[in-house]
Amino acid sequence: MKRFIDPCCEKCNHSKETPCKDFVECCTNGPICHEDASCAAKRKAIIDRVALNEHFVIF
Amino acid sequence: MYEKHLMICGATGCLSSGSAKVHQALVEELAKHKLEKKCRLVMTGCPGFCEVGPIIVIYPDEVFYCRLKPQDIPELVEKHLLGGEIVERLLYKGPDVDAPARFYDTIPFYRKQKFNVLRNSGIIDPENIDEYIMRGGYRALSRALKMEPMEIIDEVKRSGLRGRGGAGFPTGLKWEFTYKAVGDKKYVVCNADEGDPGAFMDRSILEGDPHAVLEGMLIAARAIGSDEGYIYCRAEYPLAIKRLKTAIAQAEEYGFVGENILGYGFNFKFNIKEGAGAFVCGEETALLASIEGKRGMPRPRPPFPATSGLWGKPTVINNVETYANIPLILREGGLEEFVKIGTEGSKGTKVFALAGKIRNTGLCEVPMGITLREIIFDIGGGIKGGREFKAVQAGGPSGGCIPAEKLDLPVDYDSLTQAGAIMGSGGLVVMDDRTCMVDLARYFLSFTQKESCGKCIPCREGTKRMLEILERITEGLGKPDDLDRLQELASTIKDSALCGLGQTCPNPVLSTIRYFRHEYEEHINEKFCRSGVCKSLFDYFIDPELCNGCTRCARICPVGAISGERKETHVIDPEICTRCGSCVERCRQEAIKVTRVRREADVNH
Amino acid sequence: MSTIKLTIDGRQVEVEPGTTILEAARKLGIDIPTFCHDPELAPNGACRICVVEVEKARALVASCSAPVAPDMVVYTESERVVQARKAILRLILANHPLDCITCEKTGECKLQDYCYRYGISESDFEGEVKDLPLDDTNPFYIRDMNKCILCGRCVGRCQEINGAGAIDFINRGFNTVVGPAYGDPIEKSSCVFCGMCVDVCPVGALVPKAGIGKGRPWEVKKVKTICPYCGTGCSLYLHVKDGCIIGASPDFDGPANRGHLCSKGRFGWDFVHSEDRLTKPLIKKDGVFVEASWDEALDLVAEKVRDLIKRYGPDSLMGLSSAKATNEENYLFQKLMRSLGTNNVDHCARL
Amino acid sequence: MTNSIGEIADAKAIFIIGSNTSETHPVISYRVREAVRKGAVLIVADPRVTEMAKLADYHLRLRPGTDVALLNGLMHIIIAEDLLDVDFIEKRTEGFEKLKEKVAEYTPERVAEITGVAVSDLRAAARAYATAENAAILYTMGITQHTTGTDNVLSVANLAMLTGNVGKPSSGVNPLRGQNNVQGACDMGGLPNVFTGYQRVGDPQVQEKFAQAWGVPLSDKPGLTVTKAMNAIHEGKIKGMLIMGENLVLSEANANHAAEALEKLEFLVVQDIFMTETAAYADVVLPAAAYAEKLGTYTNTERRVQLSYPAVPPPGEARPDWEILVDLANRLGFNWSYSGPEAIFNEMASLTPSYAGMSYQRLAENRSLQWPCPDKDHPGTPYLHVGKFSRGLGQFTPVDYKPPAELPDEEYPFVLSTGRHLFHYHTGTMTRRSAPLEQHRPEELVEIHPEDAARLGLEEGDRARISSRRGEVVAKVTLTERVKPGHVFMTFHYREAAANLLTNDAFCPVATTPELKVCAVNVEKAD
Repeated sequence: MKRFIDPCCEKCNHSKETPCKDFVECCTNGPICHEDASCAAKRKAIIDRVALNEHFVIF
Repeated sequence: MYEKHLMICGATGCLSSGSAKVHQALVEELAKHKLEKKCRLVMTGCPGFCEVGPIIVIYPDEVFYCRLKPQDIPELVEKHLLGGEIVERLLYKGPDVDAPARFYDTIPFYRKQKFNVLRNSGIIDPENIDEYIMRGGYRALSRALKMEPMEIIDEVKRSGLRGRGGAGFPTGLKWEFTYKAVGDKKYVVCNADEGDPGAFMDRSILEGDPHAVLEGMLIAARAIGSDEGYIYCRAEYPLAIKRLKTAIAQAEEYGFVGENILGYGFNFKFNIKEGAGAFVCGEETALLASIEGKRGMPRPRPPFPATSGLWGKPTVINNVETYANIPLILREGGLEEFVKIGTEGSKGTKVFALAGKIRNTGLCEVPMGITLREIIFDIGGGIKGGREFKAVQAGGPSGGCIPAEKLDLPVDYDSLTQAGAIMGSGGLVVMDDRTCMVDLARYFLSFTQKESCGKCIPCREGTKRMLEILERITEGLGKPDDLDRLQELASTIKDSALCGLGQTCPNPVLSTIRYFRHEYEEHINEKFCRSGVCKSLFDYFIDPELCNGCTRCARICPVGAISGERKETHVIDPEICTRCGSCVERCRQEAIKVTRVRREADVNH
Repeated sequence: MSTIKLTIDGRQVEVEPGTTILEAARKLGIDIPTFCHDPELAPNGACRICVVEVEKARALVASCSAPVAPDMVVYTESERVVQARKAILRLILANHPLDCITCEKTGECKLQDYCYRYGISESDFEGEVKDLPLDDTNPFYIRDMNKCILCGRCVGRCQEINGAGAIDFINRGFNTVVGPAYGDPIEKSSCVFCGMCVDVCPVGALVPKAGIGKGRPWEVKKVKTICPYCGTGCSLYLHVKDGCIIGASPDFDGPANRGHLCSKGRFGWDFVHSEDRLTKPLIKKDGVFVEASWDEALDLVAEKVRDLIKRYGPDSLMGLSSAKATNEENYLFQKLMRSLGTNNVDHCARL
Repeated sequence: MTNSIGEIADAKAIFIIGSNTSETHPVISYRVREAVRKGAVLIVADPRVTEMAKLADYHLRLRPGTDVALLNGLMHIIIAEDLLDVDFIEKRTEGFEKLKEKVAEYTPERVAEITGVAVSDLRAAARAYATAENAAILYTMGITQHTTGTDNVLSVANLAMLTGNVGKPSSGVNPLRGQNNVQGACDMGGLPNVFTGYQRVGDPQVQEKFAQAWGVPLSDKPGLTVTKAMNAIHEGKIKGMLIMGENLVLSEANANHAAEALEKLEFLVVQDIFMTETAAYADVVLPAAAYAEKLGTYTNTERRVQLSYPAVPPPGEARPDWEILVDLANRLGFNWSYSGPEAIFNEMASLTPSYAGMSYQRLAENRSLQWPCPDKDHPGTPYLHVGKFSRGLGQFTPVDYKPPAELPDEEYPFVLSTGRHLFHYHTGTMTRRSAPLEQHRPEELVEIHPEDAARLGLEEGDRARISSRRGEVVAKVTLTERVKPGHVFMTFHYREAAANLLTNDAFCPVATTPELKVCAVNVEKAD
């Protein structure tokens, strides 16, 4: 299925076959498994875009 | 990126008031104006305010449009989406607001509510797991996966969470028993067999936020060491079942369900069992029997499911709302938040379904400890047609009615029980002065009698005899000792019936006798039903003082029992009148009153 | 595991963990009434007549299913208990035919016994009473569901012990009945007529056809016999009145069968009184049998046997012993053959 | 039975082979269900889909008469997968190596070929049986009524010993005996080669003991079995016959052959309660008392001796068989005097070690006793072979698969198996005179597969002519998938359609049990 949080880079290998313990955390505050400014930025961009107000999340 | 987000309620309530058509109209209208790219249309779960459905909330503006019809859509799109101005006439209006209200903070219905369990209903797309995650979903699970079973159970215990299905047994304790029970296999079962008439909180949660329930069950499974679960959902909830299936599929896709969940070596598998809608299957042992493919019949406890449940294995069984609370408690800092809400003995919130003679029918979630008055008058907007509040039936057929003088009763497990009702699954049926309490008791008893599994004698035979007595009373054939009979039977059933449903089914009778004894006595001794419900126990007559001879009543009367010239007082012939009550509804003067049946004796002298 | 001490009606008793209150009470010789309790089945808790009062318990407790707990204090005949039992009996009676005068069960009917014990002579509830058709379509027993109190023992025996699963509870509420699916007659169901349901029915709802009108329980002598059919060795009682067998019932302490039977043992005893029974010795004269005295017959046999031995030796004789006769008879038979000087003795062990 | 009926309920695995338990031993089938309810694995080997087969976890639907192959196959897998009880084999048995060699030839593939049972089922069943903590084998005539009957039984014993399932509760090798006192009749020496309690004819001490006790000289030459006797009559070696309550005309294989034999006899005496098909051939018929009319003991399939009391008096001049025998014996010049059954029992017990500790008083007090019960204080023996076998070490006996004596061909294309159904018993002398049973099942219903029926133009309830090389009968058919195509099943309850007119009297060389479970027949629509 289409997934909202796409792997930020090839370092991310979460899948149901190879699950990542931090997957949920990563969705909202990712990336967790590695330090990478651009990945973090990518994530932040999405979060900012979707978290519009406390009632509401946008996709 | 979208500019506007139209969240249209796609829950059963609004669908029945036509939200599907509205949705269709929107789709077409958006297409017409090439707005598909700009505006996102989502069918959400229930925002609760069914009374005024169909409902659309437009974000980010947070405007709440209600009572929509397809023909309103062009204007809505024209003005709001293109013109950027709010369509006043489609906003919420009512006696409880002076100006048209925009949203939660301004609509009284929402003001005193506290959204825990319904936090996502109407706000996210229940068929999109990402939206759940972005609202904090599955954080509790990934936290719980790092904890020891007993740590999880401890937090649930400390939260003070009690079962939302009826009896209010402490959930943490239940889990602990199951965790400590020995068994090569253990099950987690969700009771989604919502059977009380008028109750639909579980349906709304499943339709609006299915992942919350899944997450709750997963955490329970982790806590007790189970690898398989069943959701027993009544087949009458097709949408809920569809959304559950979607949710499970998506959760599997994300690795929240299945083998080696999130890499913690924890496996869990969901099964959905569709119930045939027998009321008794809401009783846990009957529900388990039904899952096992046997006839849904309760069995004696002990052994409790915690030690010997599904196929004799230790089993945790909670209802939908209970599980939906779990993620809130287990997420980071959730416990502290949770215990702030509610009373000493009843923590957290409770979802209620408002039904009956109340203005704002629908779903509301309130903090435990709030008074009935607040729920009925502030949230519920008081009684329809400004009539007089008489009583509220809490807890469905197992519950009891609570009269006006107890309106300031705080809503929590213990106070309700003391008042002769129960929290139950959260049905609140409000009654006004036109409700006959004897007839109400008769109604609930005919329900429990019909739905009795027929296994134990007190319930099968006892409710039948109670029902027969009540029927006699409402037909004017009551006898002086009937009340004692009813109370004796009731106490026998309470004391000796096999299952919880049986033991509680006399409650409606007992509570109505307790608070409205005079009405029973009036029925029995004076053969009079002042509420104008029991047809052979009253006459209608037209108050000359009030009648303005508008002839509306005469014209609506199906049997021509009403005579009278224009602008002159009208008269009802009780011999012809069938007490259908259509004239009462029709009369603008409220001139048509209920009176005692005039007997030969009265006529003679 | 250590034993559990509790108090029942003021008397101390010590029992194994997991014992039910009912069992503990019986250990003290206290008789708690039961309709649905069946030691062979999982507790069913349907009839509620066995409720007792347990200190600190909210409601009354069904003693047949409730396990004992340490220091439990139980009252089996407290006013509250008796009141509940009376109410339950009145409720049953309100929906049960009072034709005890002609009912086959009279005398061994638990409903009668308990109504007598608690002084319930009639029900004071008026209202609807079951009116269901009699099912007597099969040759073995009659089902009168108007008398059924839905204790469920028949259902348990049929499903759990026999496995035929011919009957279950159907419908709901007041209309609940026990029967085959779709309300078929039992003859059309998967019933194999083992009669175990009949043997545990506490009232007159299930009655064997054979004995109807033939005698009252107290007129009947029950004689223990061993079933004459297969090799299981089921112990069962034949019911005898005036030198005539009018019924059978299982021996619930039968070492081999624990009170279980099958259709043959339970219903197949009437051949004993068949008109075909041989009642006089018969000697074949020119191809036809003619009645003879025992002396004639046995002398003839003895003479023929001696003659054959004289002419052809003892091994010209063959003896067929019987897998139906008693040990004593089989012993004598081979003793006789061998005493005559031959080991030619056998029986149909291979068939 | 090596073990007791009650123990079956606690078995962890149960292997039923050649037993339609729920119809021929219903009460024992209740114990099987109880065990299954408690979680036991049930394996059923039967060509037909019996009720037990439906209940089974694994139904091994083998071709009739291929039991040895099946059992060898199971043992092959157990040895190959090292699931055997080495300790038991070393300490308690001998001849394992030979067995191992033999069963090595029976690879699952080959066995599947012979029996028609899928390899996967063979493996699953073997594992289930071998890995169970205690596993019981139940069998009846389904394996004994073959020309290879003894081989079948030996194989069953091999299987049990291989997995150490002997000499402990809820295990063992358990033949379910078919008649209420067939065990007793054997125990009492109603066999040509043994006295009571299986004391061998020809053993000097035994001969001496009985001669002494009975005060008569005794032959030390083993006698003839029924099956052999029938031939002996035809050969003119047997001239006279005494029959006590047996109906061999209907029960013997190839009944015509048996009937002719009786014709040939110079003198035939029959003691019975009815004028049976056999009694009709007699010169003298003596009216006997039925079970409900006499005092005595019966020994059931689990070696349990129980007292049975007289409920009603015998009709007319009918007398209990023991009285008749005593009377006859005295007329033959022996002076027997017994005060009653109890006196007879005491004499028997005094001569029979396995019954020595029993008396009417004890039987009444204990309700029953299971032999061996060697002395007055012995509680009886619920299960045998604890610690050692009667012969010392348990003997593994390798056996080879041999096909049945008569197989289907052009002329007789069907395999016929005979047996019982639930509502009648044996030759029906009793049950067919029981009103309810007869009313419920008044006639034979030959089981035939719908496909075969369709080919032959037979519909439910049609009358068919079943014929074999030995005879023919006409009976109604019932169309059912209980039997496989090519297989038909009949009971031998109905004299008007006597299955034994068809069956083959070829018999097992050792036990001389006739092959009632396999013979070739033809089926055609009648009239």
